[in-house]
Amino acid sequence: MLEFILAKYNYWIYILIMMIGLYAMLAKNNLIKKIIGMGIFQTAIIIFYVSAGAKRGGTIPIIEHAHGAEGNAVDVLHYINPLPHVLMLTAIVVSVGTLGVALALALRIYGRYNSLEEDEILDRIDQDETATETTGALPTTMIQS
Amino acid sequence: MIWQIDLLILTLIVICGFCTIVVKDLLGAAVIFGAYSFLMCLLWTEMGAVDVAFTEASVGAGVSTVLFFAAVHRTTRHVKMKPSGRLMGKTIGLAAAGLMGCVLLYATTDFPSWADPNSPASTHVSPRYITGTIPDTSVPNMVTSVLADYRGFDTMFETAVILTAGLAVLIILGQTGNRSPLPISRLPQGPITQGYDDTIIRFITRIMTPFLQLFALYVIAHGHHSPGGGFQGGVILGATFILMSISYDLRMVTNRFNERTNLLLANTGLLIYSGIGALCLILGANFLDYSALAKILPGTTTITARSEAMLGVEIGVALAVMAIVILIYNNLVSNGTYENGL
Amino acid sequence: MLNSLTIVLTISGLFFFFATTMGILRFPDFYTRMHAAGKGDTLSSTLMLLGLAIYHLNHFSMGDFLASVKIMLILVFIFLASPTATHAIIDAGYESGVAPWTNDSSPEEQE
Amino acid sequence: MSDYFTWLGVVLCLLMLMALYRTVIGPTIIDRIMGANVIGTKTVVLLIIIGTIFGRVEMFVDIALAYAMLNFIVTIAASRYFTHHKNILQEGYGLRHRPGGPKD
Amino acid sequence: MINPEQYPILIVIVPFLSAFFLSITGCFKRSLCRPIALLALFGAAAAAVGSLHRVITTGIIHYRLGGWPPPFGIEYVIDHLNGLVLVVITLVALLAAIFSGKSVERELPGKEPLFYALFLLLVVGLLGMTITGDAFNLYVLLEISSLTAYALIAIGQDRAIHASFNYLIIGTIGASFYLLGVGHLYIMTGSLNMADLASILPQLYGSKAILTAFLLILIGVWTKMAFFPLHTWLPNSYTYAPTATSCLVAPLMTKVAVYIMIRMMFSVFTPAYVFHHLAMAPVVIWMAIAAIVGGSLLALSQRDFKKMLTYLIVAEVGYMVGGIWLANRLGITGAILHIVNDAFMTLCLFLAAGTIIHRTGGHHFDNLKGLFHQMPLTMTAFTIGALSMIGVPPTAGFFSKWYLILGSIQAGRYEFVAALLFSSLVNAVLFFRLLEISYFEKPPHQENTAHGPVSMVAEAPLTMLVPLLVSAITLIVLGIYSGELVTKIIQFAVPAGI
Amino acid sequence: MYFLATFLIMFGFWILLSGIFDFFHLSLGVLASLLVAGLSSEHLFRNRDHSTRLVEAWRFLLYIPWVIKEIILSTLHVAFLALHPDMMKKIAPRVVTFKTKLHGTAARVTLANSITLTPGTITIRITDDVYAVHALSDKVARALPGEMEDRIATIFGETRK
Amino acid sequence: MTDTVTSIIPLLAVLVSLAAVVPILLSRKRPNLREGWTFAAGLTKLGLVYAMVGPVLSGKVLTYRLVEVMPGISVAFRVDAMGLLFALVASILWLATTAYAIGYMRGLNEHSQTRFFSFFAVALSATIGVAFAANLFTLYLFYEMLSLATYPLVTHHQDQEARMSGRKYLTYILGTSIGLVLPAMIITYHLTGTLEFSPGGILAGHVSGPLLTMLILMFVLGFAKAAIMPMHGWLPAAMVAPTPVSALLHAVAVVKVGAFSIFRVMTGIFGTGFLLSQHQNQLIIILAAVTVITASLIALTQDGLKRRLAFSTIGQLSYIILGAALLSPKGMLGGLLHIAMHAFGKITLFFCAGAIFVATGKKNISEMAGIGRRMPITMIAFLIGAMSVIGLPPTGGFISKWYLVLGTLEADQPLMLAVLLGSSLLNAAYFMPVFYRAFFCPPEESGFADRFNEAPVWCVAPLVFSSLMSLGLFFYPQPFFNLARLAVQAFTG
Repeated sequence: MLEFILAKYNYWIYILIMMIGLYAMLAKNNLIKKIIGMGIFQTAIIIFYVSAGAKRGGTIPIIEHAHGAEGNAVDVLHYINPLPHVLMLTAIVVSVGTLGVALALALRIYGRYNSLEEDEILDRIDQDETATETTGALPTTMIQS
Repeated sequence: MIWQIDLLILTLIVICGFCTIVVKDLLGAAVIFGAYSFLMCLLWTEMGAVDVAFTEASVGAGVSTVLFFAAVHRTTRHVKMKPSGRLMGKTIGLAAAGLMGCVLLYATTDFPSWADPNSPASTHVSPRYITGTIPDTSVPNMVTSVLADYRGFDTMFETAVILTAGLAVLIILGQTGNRSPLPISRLPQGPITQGYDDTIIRFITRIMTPFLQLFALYVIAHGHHSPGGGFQGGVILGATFILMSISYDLRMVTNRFNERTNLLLANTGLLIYSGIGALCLILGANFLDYSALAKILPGTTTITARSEAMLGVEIGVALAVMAIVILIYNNLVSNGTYENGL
Repeated sequence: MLNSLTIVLTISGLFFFFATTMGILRFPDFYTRMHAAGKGDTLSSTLMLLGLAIYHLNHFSMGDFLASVKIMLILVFIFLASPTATHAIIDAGYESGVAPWTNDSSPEEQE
Repeated sequence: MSDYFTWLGVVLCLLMLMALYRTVIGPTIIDRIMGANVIGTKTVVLLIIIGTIFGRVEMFVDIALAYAMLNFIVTIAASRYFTHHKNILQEGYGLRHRPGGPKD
Repeated sequence: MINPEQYPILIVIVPFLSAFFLSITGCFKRSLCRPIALLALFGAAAAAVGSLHRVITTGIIHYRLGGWPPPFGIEYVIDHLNGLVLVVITLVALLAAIFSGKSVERELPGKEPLFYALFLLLVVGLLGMTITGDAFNLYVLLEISSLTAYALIAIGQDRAIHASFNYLIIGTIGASFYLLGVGHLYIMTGSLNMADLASILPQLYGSKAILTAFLLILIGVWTKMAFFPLHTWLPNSYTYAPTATSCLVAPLMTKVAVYIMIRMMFSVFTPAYVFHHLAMAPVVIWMAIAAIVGGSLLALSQRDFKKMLTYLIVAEVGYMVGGIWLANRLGITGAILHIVNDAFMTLCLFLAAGTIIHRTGGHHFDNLKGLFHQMPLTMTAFTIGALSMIGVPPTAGFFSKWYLILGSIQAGRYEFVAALLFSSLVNAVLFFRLLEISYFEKPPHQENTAHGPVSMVAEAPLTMLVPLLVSAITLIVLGIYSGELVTKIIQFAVPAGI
Repeated sequence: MYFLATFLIMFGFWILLSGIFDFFHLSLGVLASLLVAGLSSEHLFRNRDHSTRLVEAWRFLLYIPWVIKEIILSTLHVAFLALHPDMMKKIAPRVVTFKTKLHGTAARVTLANSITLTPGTITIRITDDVYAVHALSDKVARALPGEMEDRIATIFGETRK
Repeated sequence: MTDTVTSIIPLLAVLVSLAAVVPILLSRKRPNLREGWTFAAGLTKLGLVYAMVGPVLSGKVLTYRLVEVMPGISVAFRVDAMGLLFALVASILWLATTAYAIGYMRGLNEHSQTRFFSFFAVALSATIGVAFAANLFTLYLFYEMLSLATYPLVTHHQDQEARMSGRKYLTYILGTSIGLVLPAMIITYHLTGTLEFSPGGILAGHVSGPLLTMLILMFVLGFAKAAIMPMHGWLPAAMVAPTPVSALLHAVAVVKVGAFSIFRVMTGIFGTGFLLSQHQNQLIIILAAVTVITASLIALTQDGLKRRLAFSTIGQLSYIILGAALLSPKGMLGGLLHIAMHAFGKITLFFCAGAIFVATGKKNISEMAGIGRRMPITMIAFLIGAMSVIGLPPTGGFISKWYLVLGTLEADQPLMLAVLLGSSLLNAAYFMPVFYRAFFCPPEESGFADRFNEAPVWCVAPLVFSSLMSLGLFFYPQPFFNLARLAVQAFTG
């Protein structure tokens, strides 16, 4: 039983976290909450990858100076699979990049609509649009003079 | 692979994640999210992914959280209690999350068990990296060698992602209509004017900063031998400047790193990276095939040339990442005006 | 010998961690909780890190020695950072205008 | 000895769980920041412990150091928020639905 | 100095390096940015054409990055399919870049260096996604192109920021699904190289994890290509984006996503798995029908021509997805041909829309009034684009539709034929409504002078007009030479055994 | 001068951190130290009379054991309170303010952090020379600033004139 | 077998009017030069087409393959007798129409004349393209091109009415071509792998039963330009166009293209033998017959002269279809000849209607009392045209109708004979009131008929020319007759 739990526990948890993140991204009304959900969603994937790379009895993927340096054969079983780590470094960096852009967008949205709540923002957008429609004014900013 | 700790931390993470979503205060959510990321970092270390942990600690936990604070600082902490008309969204969210959960759960039945040394992931491609890192590149940290050499091309674009994010933030938050010869020179001049002066924090920061910076440089330089490297070092370096700007004033940093300097540094960083790659091209090898650099680097073999080129690459990465981290922070915290910060 | 020293140090560190955590949970407002958090954490991490640093001196080698030294560096850092952070947090609370809990008034009204 | 460290780590994790209570429940944002800070301190120690269990502690101290530093930065940043936004505790969750509201 | 062996990398590296160089130059002299961008794109286009030529003459090109052999390092593979797509991307980007000069000046003053840097990075992302032979590398480039697209869209007008935010959220979900799918592949096989994966996967066809991986990748890519129920982010993003952005993004993003789907289905999971092992083709085709019908109907309900075009993109995506899932040679040929055609069609229409917006200042139907008299060349190009969209020979759109219908008849999917014809008819209604307005209605922008009413709207500047006309002519040329295209290139791109 | 001092300190720190003593890494260390010295030397030392710097450092080292002792005591005290079942009765938190005699920033910060670390007191803020301190109980509140201030004054050569 | 000769002349014949668009556009500021270009193009085209008559009559087939757009499908031209017949009619009448258009447009001082002439030229190119198409794809290509090129002509006035009519026009034409012809074409390609017209048809042996019926219906109804009921609605609506356009639309280019296309498909795709063996022609015959009768009956009720002519056209077109559907040599011969004969007759009628409008501004028959005295030349030409359309000697219309009648007998369709004869009576019935009013009714306005007031000479000359042609073809039908006979020979082997 314990063995079964151990074998899959990481995967179950990553699914759980991912569900939390996905739910937040789709269902939350607040933009920052969505962004946080996005962060959670992405970390879930990282858990998945890193779990996939784990190796029982392996040590961290840095060759110990004791062997290897002198050209001895390196025991594959002794080291954890480094590839998922590399991939996840990329994923983390990507996620922080996305985060920065998302926050910048949230700031601009707040600056424009003075709210971070999706429903309020949509209301205001509707107001803006009906305002321009009723006055019948075309956006004149770009008309060549 | 310390399964006891693994189970506990994962549980903690789930609690944290759940609460982040539930908490009705954005600053609080950001704080919990910070704790969440710190726990993540712990999880990675526990699974032996030290480089990931390092990156998570610096990028995920450190910088992201600060960026959240900056954003909340510039917007509001308030979360509406009962938003209207979200039933649809909630249903979709629940349905999508539930469906995805089921599908993923279904997939797990076929997975090799956790940490199985005989899983395909551990036996197919990765052994080459483990056994090859020393003979191929003479770099003991195989994460670094995979990152900067075997899959160096990924990393180049990864750095480009960061730069892209920086440019994106700049173009999104930057003020339009500025007709000066630079998109940049909107740095407010004059003395530091921020009101509140916290002696303790300022003093401690002042003392610490040089050491932290040196530490960051150490991390960059020792990426071959221990966890760390360009990304982590770059972020920490950037974080020291963020620390300065938090404890003093935004201008403390912008005087040193104005937008233009940042852009120049970031782009130079990437040019270093891709330039090294292109140099290989010019020397007749494939792009990023560092072994070609042995021709021009004195005292190197094709193998050590790889190692040294990797260092060069890491420096480029660090430069770019540092500059962009500062850039993003500065823009977020001042809403693109550079007037005052957190 | 060194191992038992390690165990003593770490166990006592753990005790203080426990006490700290209890303090955090039990004290009435964040000013008082901060006392627990700020001091307890400093000391307990000091003890534990010290214990771990000592453990690494077991089989003395240059690398392990340097590792121990670096652990001590963390300690130094914590000594500098922890009170500062504590101060920062409590200052933030003070700044946001929350009055400290006192024995004189009824605890329900305060936070 | 490795087992000992493992259990040490487990106990630390449990203590973190308790600290997490503060972080999650609040009630004020300051409590959360404090809770996060406490978790951070424990994590530094835990990192070193994990390093010890792996037997490669020299690889972990750098992370721990970086971690401590970033934890510091995060805490400072969080608390600096209040130098700009005074008296906004009402916005927070914990105090919102309390009938009387806090006294200034 | 550089031998043809190195063309594959040049396609990506030239714009990549130029982006940074441009960004640095932009700090000192802003006016240099555009020439650099144009030069870079031209270089990339030349390299892409060179590569395609090499593929046609000597066969598939493999390029090892860093000199590492494939499953260990990253590999670039150019075959007939992506060689073609690369050429399309570079050419479209070049035209869009030439076009964008004036509108960037007007709409984004002071941000030119950033704009062009991001523009180039977006193109790099798209090119990289197309050219790479590594599943994870694709993810990174996907993110580059997405991030740049978010930014470039966000700087538009009105609700652009909000649209971009939505795009970001949904786009991130899509990309993450893709990444997760790749993760499932990785955990089951241990490899990331597409060719390597394809060689390992046959032993794992029965695996649930592989099925999940396929579904995840498919959903991820569908999100990116705005396949019908997942399209919600697209219309607003593309409508309110700045002209220069939408001219680049609208023709390329969805098409590259379709390409990725093809690549994943054929080069990683193999047709045998996708079509014979899974019985999901009917479902997908029905979804494609929903996309076509839904997109067309939603387009019909718009009063804003740019938004209308964006809904048409949704419908067109349905064409391509459906065509591929017809699982026969003709259908796939049609889908691939449609990638090329649709890229230029959309380019032509968006360039025309951009020109109109540039001159009249808006994208409501009312802005079109009387334009046939004021901007005859623009409207001619627009008409050609519209005809292509409707599927009138000899414009390009007819031919891909031809193959698609032929393919669906062969597959016995008459419902798909009906959807295609329905969409053509709706397109006809849509575009003739526009043309009618621009032909019949009196222009609103008139000023009465001594010499009678004088229109304020004139034909677009040359830098806008030339790319527009080139794209329109390309549509006809593509149509006429579609036979050549199919026999020389596309028929080799369809996997053998279909 | 400051530059050189910073450089030397930094290089020492590098050696502690690095643990690899081949020529390549040492030269990297030199470069890094130079860089940091260039970037931040003005942070580490700031316009103060530096003649007594070494002496101060030495006296500061001597001060540390005393502080640690205080910390242990204080932590025990807090732990006792935290675990005491009737804790609420035992504590009497309050904010006290006092004026310090110290002038230098370093001295003031040292005092503040020492206060924070020691029994039942946390420095809330320093405004000019007024310390606001939160104390857990009357006892510790009355003890302020007390012995500590004197000791710190000694360290930084600010003995009462 | 016939010799196949590769020749670029067909391509040139198609392109010449298309190429003329450029100089027309360039010389938009100088009307005389512009019209000069149009004439030059028209003459060149006629010359090119005429140059092919000789070789074709001698049994050659000229082909030109422009480009292969899809495997097995190319844009290709193939000049056989049937195509040449149509092309000859079209290019002769283009010249006439151009001349007429100059008079008409200038007479009414119309706007956007450059656009008018440009699209006119494009439409002619498309018509010739259809005539020379070597395969169904090329035919479709030019068919669509014609649809689009005539849209600006139909909606030339750019007012609300034009807009509605334009909409109707496109809905019918594009809707059917995309919705019916395109799938039918693709199904054909799917079944046979080719779209080349071949004398014996290509579908034989590939299809039967309901699918065949469906295909036939798709093609016949899909070529809505032939205006078989119920696809006729666009034609009366399109009457809002300026009269030269109506003339071109209703006599030559558009409607004939429809009928021609159906003819082509019946012979070149299905094959006469195959259709006969499958007994599938009855359906078309019935459709055509119903259209003939119904359209004539509706024409009786119309007051607008052009609308009456439009319904007349609908009926007459179905003669052609009927001829084709009879599948008997004489019937087909009659059908083909009717393409030419009706063209000359009907264009005369439209020219007259236009001339009346230019001269008097009247559009309705009820207003035309006494006009015969005011515009005798026009009205006499009208009489000749009407006779040709009714099928009375000594006009060309008689010949084609005669062969149609023979065809019904040959095909053993006595009912159709009745239809033809009945329809001729109806034709007479709706044309006669016009003369009666023109010549025998007193004018409503005093002094209306006193002046001799013909339309400008540019208007009158073409109508005189075309009416004379109608007459002349009765006496000298050889060029068309030979071509038609040759074509029928090709179909029937």
